[in-house]
Amino acid sequence: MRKIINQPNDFVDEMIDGILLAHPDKLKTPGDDKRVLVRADAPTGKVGIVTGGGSGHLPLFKGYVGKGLCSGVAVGNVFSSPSAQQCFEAAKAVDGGAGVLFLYGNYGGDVFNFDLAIDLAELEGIETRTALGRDDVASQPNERKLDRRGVAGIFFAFKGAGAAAERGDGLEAVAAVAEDIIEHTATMGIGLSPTILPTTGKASFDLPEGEMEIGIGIHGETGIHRGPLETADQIVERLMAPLVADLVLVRGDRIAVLVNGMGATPLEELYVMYRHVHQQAALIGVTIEKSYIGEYATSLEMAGASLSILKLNDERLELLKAPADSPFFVEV
Amino acid sequence: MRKIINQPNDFVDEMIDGILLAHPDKLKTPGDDKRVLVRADAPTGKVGIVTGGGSGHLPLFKGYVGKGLCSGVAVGNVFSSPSAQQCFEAAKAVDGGAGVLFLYGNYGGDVFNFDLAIDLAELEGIETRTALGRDDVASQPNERKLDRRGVAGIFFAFKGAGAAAERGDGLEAVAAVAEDIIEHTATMGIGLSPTILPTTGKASFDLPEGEMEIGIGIHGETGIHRGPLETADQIVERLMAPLVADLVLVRGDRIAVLVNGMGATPLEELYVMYRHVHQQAALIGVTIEKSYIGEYATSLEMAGASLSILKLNDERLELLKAPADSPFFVEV
Amino acid sequence: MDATGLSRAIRNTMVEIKQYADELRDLDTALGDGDLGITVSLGADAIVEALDAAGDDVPPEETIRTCAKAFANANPSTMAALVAGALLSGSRLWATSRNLTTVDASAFAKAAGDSISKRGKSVVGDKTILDALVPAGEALGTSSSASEALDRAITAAKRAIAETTSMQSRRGRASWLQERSIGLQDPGATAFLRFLESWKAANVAD
Amino acid sequence: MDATGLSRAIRNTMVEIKQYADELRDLDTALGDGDLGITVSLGADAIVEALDAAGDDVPPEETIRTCAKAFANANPSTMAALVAGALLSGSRLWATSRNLTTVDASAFAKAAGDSISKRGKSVVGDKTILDALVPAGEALGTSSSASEALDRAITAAKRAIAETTSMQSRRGRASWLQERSIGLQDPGATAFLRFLESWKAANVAD
Ligand SMILES: Nc1ncnc2c1ncn2[C@@H]1O[C@H](COP(=O)(O)OP(=O)(O)O)[C@@H](O)[C@H]1O
Ligand SMILES: Nc1ncnc2c1ncn2[C@@H]1O[C@H](COP(=O)(O)OP(=O)(O)O)[C@@H](O)[C@H]1O
Ligand SMILES: [Mg+2]
Ligand SMILES: [Mg+2]
Ligand SMILES: [Mg+2]
Ligand SMILES: [Mg+2]
Repeated sequence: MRKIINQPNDFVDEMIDGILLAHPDKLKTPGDDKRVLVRADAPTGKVGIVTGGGSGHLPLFKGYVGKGLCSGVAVGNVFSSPSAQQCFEAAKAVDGGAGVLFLYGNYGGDVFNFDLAIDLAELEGIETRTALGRDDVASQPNERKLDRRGVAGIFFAFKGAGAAAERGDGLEAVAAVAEDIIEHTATMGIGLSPTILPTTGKASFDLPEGEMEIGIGIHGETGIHRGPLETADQIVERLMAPLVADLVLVRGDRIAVLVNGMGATPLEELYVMYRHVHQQAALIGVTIEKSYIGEYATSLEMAGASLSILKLNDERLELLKAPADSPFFVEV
Repeated sequence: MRKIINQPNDFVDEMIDGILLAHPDKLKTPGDDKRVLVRADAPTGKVGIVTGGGSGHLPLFKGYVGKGLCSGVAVGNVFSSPSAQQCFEAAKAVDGGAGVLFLYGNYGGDVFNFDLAIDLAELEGIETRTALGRDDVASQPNERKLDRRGVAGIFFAFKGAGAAAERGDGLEAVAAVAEDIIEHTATMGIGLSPTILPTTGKASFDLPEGEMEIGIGIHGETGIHRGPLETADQIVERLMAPLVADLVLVRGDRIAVLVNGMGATPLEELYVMYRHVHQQAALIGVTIEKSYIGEYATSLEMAGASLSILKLNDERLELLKAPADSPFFVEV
Repeated sequence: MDATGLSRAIRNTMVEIKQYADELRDLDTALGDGDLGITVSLGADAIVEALDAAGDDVPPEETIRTCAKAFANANPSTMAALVAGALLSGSRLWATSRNLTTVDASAFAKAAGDSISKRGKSVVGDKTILDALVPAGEALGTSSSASEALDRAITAAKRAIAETTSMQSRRGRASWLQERSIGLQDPGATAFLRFLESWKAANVAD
Repeated sequence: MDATGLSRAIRNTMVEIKQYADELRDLDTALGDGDLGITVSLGADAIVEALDAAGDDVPPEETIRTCAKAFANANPSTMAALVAGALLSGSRLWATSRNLTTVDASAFAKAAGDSISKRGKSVVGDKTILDALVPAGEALGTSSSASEALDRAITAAKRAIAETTSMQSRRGRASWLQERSIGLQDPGATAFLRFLESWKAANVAD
């Protein structure tokens, strides 16, 4: 394994130690369990947003805890769910009486554990709502869109719901914003090299040079099929067409775009991709009002990229433009 | 090559197209040559700072053009210098009469081309100064420190000199700030996998699993020697000791730290490293006043990391804390 | 089997099952995210530790609850959550039992399967652990000899895995592979088979 | 050699030298950053294009300046900058020449070497292009037969490269490898040797 780590089993805890040591002004751990992180100023009295999921996706999920974003996070092992207790503790620490939105990706382990956390929260009188990121169009056809998995596009929901909470919206309204954004977000990705779990040391798949995995998730899963590696422009077209179809984008529509690197793919390549996204959008008469290009949801050292599109209206755009400030993501 | 690109020869220009399309509010190209980029609001009337060098290092160099940072950049091919003409054009576009500081890394090709640009600038009556990043302690012993190459640590000089220019310092003063920061910056890095030039398609070195290159540059060069891959803690100690010695850090000193990823190394691993940097600093009684962890100067898809330390005094710390805003780096 | 025997048998089984961690990792790598080997080996360690701490002669219901909690938290994941829920459901049936028969075991499996089905919104045929658990649980009740019942359960689980491998996964991470899941063996169902086999190997004298 | 012959000979040489791009890339990968192959092949193309555009019967001084500019901008780099400066220095000596001898060539090489030495703050023995250029330039002046002079220059460059390979690089990117540079062949010096060899191969009839 070409990794800079100590004992594989200590990887997650040592990473969290590093985060807490580096950003004590922005993040804190409310109890004894370092796997629960919240904003340093929690609870703020506003609606809390708790996310969570497996490790190995930085800046997802921990990186989106901050002003104008989420309020807390429950941290699992690499690609594994946090426990129900951890999800609950995060909720408890951020709740200032206005209730808590659980906002995370649609994965069995996470869903089962967050659902248990809802029961625990109820016992303590904490009101909760849940919104599930489920933006990966490759994972299920449109008819089964509620079963899709959540990938990088959840970033838009963090930004929008975070902004709604920050401006003082109530729990119902914040949850509705998250749902609305999720409903209008679609993502698809390709992989050029696998991921290696630190604890197992095994590559998640073998991919010969000159091939790519199409329709990958963010856990080193293979895609829905494999094909020859194409040019950047061909890849962009391949990723963009299903998103345009799924969101039913038509001339005159406005969108936000996220070109996300999976970990090992250089930022340069993401900009080469963005260039063609822009060209293709112009071609179909769709305006990009906001773009994010970089690493937003990774799979450790996987090479590849995903493209997410959020269909905008005035409300969504306004929320997206709101300032945000976490140790991993700043928007002014 | 596991790369998302079109024609290798178009790689740099298409990346720049992407950057210009994504950030028209922040960056512009002042003339016909897209390889010259400047702040959208240039010239500002303040001292201009022009950087430049080869491509393949994002966010270095283009990413550090913005408020509180550099004013312009001349962009070379991957790992190759920009031309003298491009360096000159960047200077001309950002000069508002207060003069221009050329601030870039100490590489032959860059030095020769920027030096020619000085002659061209003189002809147009533009006053210039030059400061060279030369922070890599592995590249030359302390006695020959003026011959060291520049790597990630130049980020500190961008931040400090950029802040000085922003607050209205004169050319001499801005150059002095850059020199002072460079003088007190030291970096060392390790590589876990090579780089592949898009135009040649060849890996920059072969490294068997379980080994690492120690003392690497940022162009896929091998290090000064090769050894077995160590644990994160051992690596941190190996990188940190020469920096502490070179900067003569003693109990009570204050430092800023940059843990930089070379491209493919996950952010998680950089935080595992930072954790031990913090522990080691505490051990020798040195206080970390400011830390930066992430990708600041990369070598395309190379895996590995570098550690930079800037020895602080009040002035350097104040400048480092000043706000900065580029499409690739925001500090509030 | 009495209360002390149950706790011992589980611990023996947990030691045994860890040898399959790499196999489960590899199956889950192909069809999921590769963490099932970790879930099973960390979970097995956690159960052994928890039961060691609990001591002998603990009522079966409590033993099972201890297992559920340990397994749920060792490496939280789909399997951890589903199995923990299933164990809790089953444990209720044993609230008054001190001496367990194959009929008790079969009833436990039925309750466990219902729990997984409910929580996972899944049914037999979705190509999950249920496909092995349900027929094996039924087989358990077809003989009063513990060892014969176990053999029949193992046979049933094996057959189910062989049959479902050619099917498309309809639940969990594997379902996202869609047609590509066809031909790949379900890791969760395999984990359950390995559990039965480990029980047999570790508790041969029973 | 007259002005038109010079321009043609250079173009022929540039077509020829591109075959060494991979070798130069590999040497520069080991001792530097691997871009020398690109510098030489893009530079060679740029020179051919520029000289084609300039047409025949251009004074030697101007031909060389055209080469310098084309090579400097094709892929700016250390080699590009040093060679361009060297060409400009040498070209001055030819301001009045229309018919070039081996003595002119030797004087050109001397001026070129001085330029590189000055700009690169380097001397013979630093294990750079200078180590091949300086002795080869001297050898050029030892025969009035162009082909014999060229052969002697090639021999001198080869010997210098063989001798310096075992030395430590003291300038440029290679110097940062410190002891590790020992045993590796200098790419810039090799590029100069390949230039001489390409000249010979491409202009055999001269
Ligand atoms: N909804 C479900 N219902 C029943 N079993 C399921 C369901 N989803 C997944 N499984 C089982 O869980 C196994 C994978 O477990 P695990 O690796 O823990 O999942 P994950 O890594 O997705 O959290 C699958 O092989 C399958 O047998
Ligand atoms: N200071 C110097 N003086 C003379 N020659 C030099 C100097 N620095 C480098 N060289 C020559 O340049 C060659 C490398 O050229 P090039 O690949 O263009 O460099 P870079 O990639 O560092 O810009 C070296 O092999 C050496 O011969
Ligand atoms: Mg990366
Ligand atoms: Mg170079
Ligand atoms: Mg799994
Ligand atoms: Mg080179």
